[in-house]
Amino acid sequence: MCNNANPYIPYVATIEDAWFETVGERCVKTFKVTLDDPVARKNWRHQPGQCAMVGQLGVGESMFCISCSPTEGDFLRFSIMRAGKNTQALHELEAGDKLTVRGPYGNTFPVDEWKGKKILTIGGGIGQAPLRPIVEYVKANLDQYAGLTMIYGARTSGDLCFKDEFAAMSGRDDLSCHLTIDVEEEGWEYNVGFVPSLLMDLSPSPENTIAITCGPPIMIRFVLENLKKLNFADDQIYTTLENRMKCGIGKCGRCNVGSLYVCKDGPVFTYATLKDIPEAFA
Amino acid sequence: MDMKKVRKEKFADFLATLAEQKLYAPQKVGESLRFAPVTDSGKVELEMSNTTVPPKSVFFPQTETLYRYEVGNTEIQQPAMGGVDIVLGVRPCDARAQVIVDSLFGWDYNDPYYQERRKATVVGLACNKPCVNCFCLSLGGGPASTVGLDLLMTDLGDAYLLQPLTEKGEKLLALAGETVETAAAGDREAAESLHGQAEQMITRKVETAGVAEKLPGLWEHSLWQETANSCLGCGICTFLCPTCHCFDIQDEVEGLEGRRCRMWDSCMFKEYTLHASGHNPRPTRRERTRNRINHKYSYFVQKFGHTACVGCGRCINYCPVNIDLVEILRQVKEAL
Amino acid sequence: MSTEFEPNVVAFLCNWCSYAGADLAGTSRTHYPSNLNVIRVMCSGRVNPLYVVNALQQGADGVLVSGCHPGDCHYMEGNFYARRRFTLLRELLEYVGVEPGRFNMSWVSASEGAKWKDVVGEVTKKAKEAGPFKQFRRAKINW
Amino acid sequence: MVNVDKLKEIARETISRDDVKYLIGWRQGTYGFRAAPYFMSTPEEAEELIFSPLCTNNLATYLTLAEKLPVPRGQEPDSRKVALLVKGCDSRAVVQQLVEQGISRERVLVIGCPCRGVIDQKKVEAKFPDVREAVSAVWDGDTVVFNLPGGSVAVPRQEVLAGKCLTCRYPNPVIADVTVWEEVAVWGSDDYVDVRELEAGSPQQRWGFWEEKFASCMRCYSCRNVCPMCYCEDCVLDRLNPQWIMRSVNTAENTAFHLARAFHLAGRCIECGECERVCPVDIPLMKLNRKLTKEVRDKYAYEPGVDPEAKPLQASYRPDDKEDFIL
Amino acid sequence: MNNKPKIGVYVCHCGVNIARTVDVEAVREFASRLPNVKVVRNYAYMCSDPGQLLIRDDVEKEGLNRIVVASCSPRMHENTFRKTLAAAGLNPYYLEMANIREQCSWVHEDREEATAKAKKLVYAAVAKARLLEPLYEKEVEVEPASLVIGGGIAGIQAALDIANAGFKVYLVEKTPSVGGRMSQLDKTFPTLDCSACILTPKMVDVANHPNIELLAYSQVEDISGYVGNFDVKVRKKARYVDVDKCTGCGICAEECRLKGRIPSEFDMGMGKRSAIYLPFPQAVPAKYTIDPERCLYLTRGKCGKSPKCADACTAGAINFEQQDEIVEFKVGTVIVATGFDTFDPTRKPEYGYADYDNVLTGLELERLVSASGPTGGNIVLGEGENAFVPKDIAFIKCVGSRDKSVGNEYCSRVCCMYTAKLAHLVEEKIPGANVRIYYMDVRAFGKGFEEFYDRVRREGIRYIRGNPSEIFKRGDKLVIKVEDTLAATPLEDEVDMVVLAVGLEPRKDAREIIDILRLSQSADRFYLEAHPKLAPVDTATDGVFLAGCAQGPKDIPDTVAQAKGAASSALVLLSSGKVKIQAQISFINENTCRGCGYCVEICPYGAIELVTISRMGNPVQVGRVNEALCKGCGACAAACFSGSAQQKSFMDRQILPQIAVLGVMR
Ligand SMILES: Cc1cc2nc3c(=O)[nH]c(=O)nc-3n(C[C@H](O)[C@H](O)[C@H](O)COP(=O)(O)OP(=O)(O)OC[C@H]3O[C@@H](n4cnc5c(N)ncnc54)[C@H](O)[C@@H]3O)c2cc1C
Ligand SMILES: Cc1cc2nc3c(=O)[nH]c(=O)nc-3n(C[C@H](O)[C@H](O)[C@H](O)COP(=O)(O)OP(=O)(O)OC[C@H]3O[C@@H](n4cnc5c(N)ncnc54)[C@H](O)[C@@H]3O)c2cc1C
Ligand code: SF4
Ligand code: SF4
Ligand code: SF4
Ligand code: SF4
Ligand code: SF4
Ligand code: SF4
Repeated sequence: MCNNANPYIPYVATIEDAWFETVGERCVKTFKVTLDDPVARKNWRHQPGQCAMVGQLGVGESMFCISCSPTEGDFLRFSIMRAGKNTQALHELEAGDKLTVRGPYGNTFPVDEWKGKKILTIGGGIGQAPLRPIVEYVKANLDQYAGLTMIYGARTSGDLCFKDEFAAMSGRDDLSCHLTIDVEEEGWEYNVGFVPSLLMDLSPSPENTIAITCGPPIMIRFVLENLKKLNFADDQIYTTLENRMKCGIGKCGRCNVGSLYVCKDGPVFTYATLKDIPEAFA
Repeated sequence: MDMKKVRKEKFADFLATLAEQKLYAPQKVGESLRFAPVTDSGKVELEMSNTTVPPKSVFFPQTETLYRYEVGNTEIQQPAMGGVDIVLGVRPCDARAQVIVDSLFGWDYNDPYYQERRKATVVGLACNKPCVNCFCLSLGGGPASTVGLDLLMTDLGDAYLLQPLTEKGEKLLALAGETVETAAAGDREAAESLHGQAEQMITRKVETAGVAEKLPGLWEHSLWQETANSCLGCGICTFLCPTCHCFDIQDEVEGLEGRRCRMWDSCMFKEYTLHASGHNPRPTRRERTRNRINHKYSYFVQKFGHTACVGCGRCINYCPVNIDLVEILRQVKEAL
Repeated sequence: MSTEFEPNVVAFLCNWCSYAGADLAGTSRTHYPSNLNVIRVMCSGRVNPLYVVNALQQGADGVLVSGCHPGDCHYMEGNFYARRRFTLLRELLEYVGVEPGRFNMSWVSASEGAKWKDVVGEVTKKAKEAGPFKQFRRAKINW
Repeated sequence: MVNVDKLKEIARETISRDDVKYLIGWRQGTYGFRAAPYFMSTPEEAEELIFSPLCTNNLATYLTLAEKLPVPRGQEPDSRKVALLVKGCDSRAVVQQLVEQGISRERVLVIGCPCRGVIDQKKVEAKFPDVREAVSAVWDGDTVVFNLPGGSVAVPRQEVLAGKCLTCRYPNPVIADVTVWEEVAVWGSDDYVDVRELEAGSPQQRWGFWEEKFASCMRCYSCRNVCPMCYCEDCVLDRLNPQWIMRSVNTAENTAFHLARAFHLAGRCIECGECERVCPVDIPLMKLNRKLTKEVRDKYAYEPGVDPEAKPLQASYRPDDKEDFIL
Repeated sequence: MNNKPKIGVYVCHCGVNIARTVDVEAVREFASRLPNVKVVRNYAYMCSDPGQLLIRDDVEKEGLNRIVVASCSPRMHENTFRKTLAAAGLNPYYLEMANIREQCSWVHEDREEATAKAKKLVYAAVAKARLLEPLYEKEVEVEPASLVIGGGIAGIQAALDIANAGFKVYLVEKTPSVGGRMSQLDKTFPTLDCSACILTPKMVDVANHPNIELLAYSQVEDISGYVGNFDVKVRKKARYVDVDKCTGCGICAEECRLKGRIPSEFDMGMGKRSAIYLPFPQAVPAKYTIDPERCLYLTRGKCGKSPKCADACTAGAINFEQQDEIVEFKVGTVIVATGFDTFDPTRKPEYGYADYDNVLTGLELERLVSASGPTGGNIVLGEGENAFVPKDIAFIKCVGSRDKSVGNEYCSRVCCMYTAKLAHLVEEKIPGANVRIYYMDVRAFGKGFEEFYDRVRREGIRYIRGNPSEIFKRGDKLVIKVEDTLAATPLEDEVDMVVLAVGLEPRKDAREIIDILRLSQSADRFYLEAHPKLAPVDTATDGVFLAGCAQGPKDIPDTVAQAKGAASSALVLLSSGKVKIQAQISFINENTCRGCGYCVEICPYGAIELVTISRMGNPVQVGRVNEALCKGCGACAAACFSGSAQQKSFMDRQILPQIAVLGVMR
């Protein structure tokens, strides 16, 4: 919750570290930032799933999900794909540069409610950004969950974010990580094929499981179909929506799906909520 | 509360006393009527059916600075907020509309810019002659509705009857001092009769009950395509609507001085929902038209409990291609 | 320091004739007022008319577009198109109330260093006469 | 003489054709003196078709305004023709769209309606301020007859015609696959008196005229959207990168918006008057457009929208084009 | 991936050239505060080796990725510094220059003013530099073959030169034989050597050269592509004679029912030919052709009982079924050598060319004096009983040249000399002939020309200065009405024959090639060279060259010289095998293009075409730039309303910040 009396005024933050996750036209760069104001830093509370408006004075601001879990420390992480004016300008920033941040916004993944359950994340491309905090949160509190399975795919190995972290994850039995890319590549030792079909290959049981999916609209559509085939109940399935938004605080109007504002009532939704909103998967 | 009146010959003086504070009233700007700060009371125009641009432009200006900064620096300066004390000449429908918009700017996060301006005293002007497309009656309003007003004026011909409705309204009358006088015995009746006559004049009517419930079922109805066929996708119906409140936020830089500001946006523009990926959840005017009506008559109802339309008729009056909300509502009612 | 108004002129010069002409003026050490600043483009045909509107908006008091003489365009016809566009733009600007001296166009060849000096003088003089441009200067209106 | 029955007949035939997607015409509006654009795809719908002095809208804009949904893989895009009713002025828009390749000739079927002038709604409303119901109108000689609730009233054409019609030189369609009835005699001529009047003033006076007008613009983009020539996929007037014109609404940005819009239409505007008609705040856009049409005519003897084979004005030149102002 | 722009700004003193007037230290200090500027240095001579080294070092040590050099004009040193960047491992197009010498220190005196302006210019350069994008100069392979259009002496010479250098040449000639106008000439000025004697061997060489593919009686239909890679489509017109079988014996022509009935083009209509013909005896290839417009069988479907030619041909070469054939091939370069037409004197009716048989053109006289001509080289006018040998002969010069009234302001350059030549030949062939020449000027500018003119005058040929106003008939004689402007006396000169020294004009079918190759015309309507002085054989289209009279009137030596020039220009490309393509060219954003085609109309190089693409399944038309043809003028970018066409390094989004700086900064 933004503590400012004026919710439009952002905090100033400093980039501690920044690195490219992927390469190419729509590459992703991750920023690790800390708020400059120590009080604000202390008061900042966010939960997995929440977002923040990140921008630069003189350029503009855009909504991004906070791609780290509060368990990781006193900083924020954003993984930003180059898409247009703001993101292009953000990509030019490096450690030491300043940003503006306002947030955290939106609802959260109910990670506490999920305790005792198996967690299954299914991500594609930059869609792993909102899932990463869940992964990190669950990892940090692994004893309270019944396990973590992660499915993550991208077009090519170059389009996979957070590669180094996955390396660290393999070789543990309480959590499993399945990576896939669309087409065969030299030196690639994991799966090849689309995420929805990998899901079917793995056929996780819906029993005491929460499935969270995030990625390009077309992937989500098929993942949902397949989860239904695997008998997941509607309220066992979560996803996030990323409609265009400007204010982040339920005023500017554009992010609605039906009567819900993605910025306030979302971005986290259960399939049970979304399935009756015809616009949700438009 | 005591009713007063101001004679027309004293009206200019009345305005002048009010204008010592920041007073907004309908005036001609370019070729159209809208609310503007009063510098010359002679320019105030109350012989109108309604202003082209609703008074939302006072509470929620079309372009508004959120804050300023110097490029390369991180210091943020808030602009002075408020700057509006009295808004005079507001039609009852527009006043009701503002109350509707209040729920949006007040839910959860408070919008300080808006709220600061909303502190102004709102002086209404009852409609003696509603326009062709007024259908406020169908939405629970009326030519003399007092919702959202601090004071209601009624044009009695040679004078305006001033009916205070709130404390703010009373204060204003106190401020007006000598320029107003106590209303005569028959004035109230005269006004009420005018209000009644005005109500009679409103011929456009449509049953709005049940629309909210019915709309979700009409998601794929051909009516949206048929309506959208001729729609231009312009900003008229939304910019001029007193309840439409969508905005965009942009940074603007001049040399090293910059500001982040917001400006009206419209759900009828295709860029409005366009995603960075090129994907657009509302790709054509069909979806956008459907959203506009649904937003007003269904989503807003679900979220805030009332329709986001007051029947002012502006969207009908000004739509260049005769897309007629009343007609759409009628079709919704008739649809199977 | 004189308090006299010094206009700010933005000029778009084609690489082959006018820019070269201006270079020649330089090599010949001709002296002219310093109010005019040049943006180099390859051809006068590259100058988007909206640049002129934009320059006025952003604080120019005068704008000049200069290219090769008709028939001399390095790309054969660029200046012919430019001529049409700017003839119309100029009419339009004047019509909405921009003073006639604000927007200028010239043909300066690579050998016309002396002419370049005259053009700069002329354009600066005109902009000075017209005074600071205010009409639709972006200057933080309502900021 | 206008024979609407014949028009309906043609419309029914046209709509029935397999290669026609829909027919765009006019029908009586929902109130007052309005006509509304009308998309017909079944022959029965033709019953509501009208052609009368109310039919001000230029329907040619819908040829380029049509938004295309993504075509699902494996499906073919709809390649049927769009049939369209045009008045004289509207037909020029079609021609200019052909010149600029905004449409292809095979995809349109133009039904020409020789026109005797359409009304300016505001002029009529000023004459009959209290009329609330939908009123139809017909031409009769040199008058327009309004079928008001209290009986018909004939008004001389001069008093109610739209500005564009008073100077109209092309009342007969310049392009048509079918022409519905006989051509009408040309009545107008254009000396650009309105433009000359303004030209006569000093720069200060001219800016004085425009400043308030531009300042009052809300940037609703209706003028652009309605224009049959404005059909860029991504218009520079509201593009964000690069941003030519700030989104904030004020005199400077609005003026730049209007200059850019007018300039982009130089040599292309066919003077259908729609931009001015739709403007909710009554900015006299035609005074701006017509300045350029006048210059284009005087300087380059060019008239857009009359010859489908013509080269676009701004994409052509003559070595001996006038250049009196060039230093 | 876009990294943070880290700009190095280098302010050059240029000795004292800049430093005297501009406070370079102040500029340095100012620049160091600009956004994204990481390093700023002053140096005495940036272009010197140590200066350049400074940049290279900083790039390496400071990680600079954009360079602004504030020094002299980019026209002077842009290339120098581009190379410096390249040497430093940066893309050379990450360079922006601020011209603070020619545009500042040299033209302003006041130090304060000049310094202020220099700051502004540097700021604008920095504003643009941060938005620069890397560009790459592409190379394309050159197809090792050349197309020569036109088989006159120009085309022949160019073809031979290229072929001799070892490259394939396609020589396309419209008529059945190569040779062009020169083959019609008798002797050539000023040396009077026999035209056929010097031309014929070359024609034969062309036919026999292993590297030359001669496509006579053919026409270029279409050329697409760009320098190094032109795709050519040629129509080989049907000759109705199988060239492989035809031995050139000529029996068919002897037998043709129309023998001697058809005016011969070669003999300017004065001689007659058959419907099946060889244009002239030395024609190459020596193959017969049936004139499809005249042949009875081809026009009426019937020629007596059976076509006589076919009956006569023992080789069985006649084939009425033959069809036009399209040949397609690829070449790297094109030479246009399509020659000229002579001026049609009927456009000057006062000279009576249409009315009187004994008014001739120079070219007709060439045929008359030629031993292979219709009269066997005897100058005889009239036919049969009326035949006579003219005694009084007048030449009129400048017919259709230097004449505004017919739209030809130019001098045809050969008429003075060929008139002298023909006058001399007449004098030689008709002893005692009385020859005078009406002239305005005599231009004997070439090598040996003045000497030749002198010689002719000494032979008793009279030069009378005057411009005849009218020619009419009086009895058997032609009367020339003229004023002798030197003597200032009006004359009525009675003669037997008038020879009009008609000028040279662009070919009537010149548009064909213009349309195919998008050539331009100069004011005289001949094909326009890229530069009148420095690139006289080049055209605006890379890889396309001009030779001979197609570019403008000239005599044979000049034609041959130019042909050799064109051939060598073509060879430069062919032998290097590669061409570099401009980097600062335009491109079109296909997502926003509206397909209006303005850019297509405007591009002077025909570099843009409209293509149909699919926008989410819907076919839409958009412009597309052919990178090899674009020369980077940017005209398309200014014309494009939707801002879809943009020129690299000069994009709107790079120029607008420059404008902003120059405008806002005071
Ligand atoms: C809740 C939420 C979470 C998001 N999380 C992430 C994330 O973790 N990482 C990430 O890389 N991206 C994320 N996005 C998307 C991100 O906001 C957009 O990519 C970004 O705003 C593009 O801005 P731009 O200025 O670069 O593009 P612009 O130059 O403004 O525009 C480029 C295109 O992007 C569209 N666009 C502009 N603003 C938005 C917007 N807010 N949302 C969607 N499209 C827009 C425009 O219509 C235009 O077509 C998220 C979006 C939302 C709503
Ligand atoms: C009367 C007269 C006398 C002259 N006497 C002399 C003289 O004595 N000495 C001298 O130096 N010069 C003389 N000249 C000039 C000389 O004729 C020219 O310089 C020379 O012929 C130019 O050669 P060319 O190859 O450029 O053109 P041309 O000889 O015209 O050859 C062009 C060839 O191209 C062919 N062609 C044209 N278009 C096409 C096409 N589209 N496709 C394929 N093929 C095509 C033509 O059929 C022709 O064969 C004389 C000229 C004239 C008119
Ligand atoms: S005003 Fe009319 S045309 Fe414009 S967007 Fe609204 S409905 Fe469409
Ligand atoms: S929707 Fe239309 S009628 Fe309703 S309030 Fe808005 S403008 Fe008025
Ligand atoms: S229609 Fe009128 S208000 Fe709307 S953008 Fe155009 S000029 Fe401005
Ligand atoms: S600018 Fe206006 S008058 Fe001209 S074509 Fe467009 S809509 Fe019609
Ligand atoms: S001018 Fe622009 S919009 Fe038109 S075809 Fe060319 S690139 Fe496309
Ligand atoms: S930059 Fe010039 S040469 Fe290149 S495509 Fe554009 S107009 Fe043609």
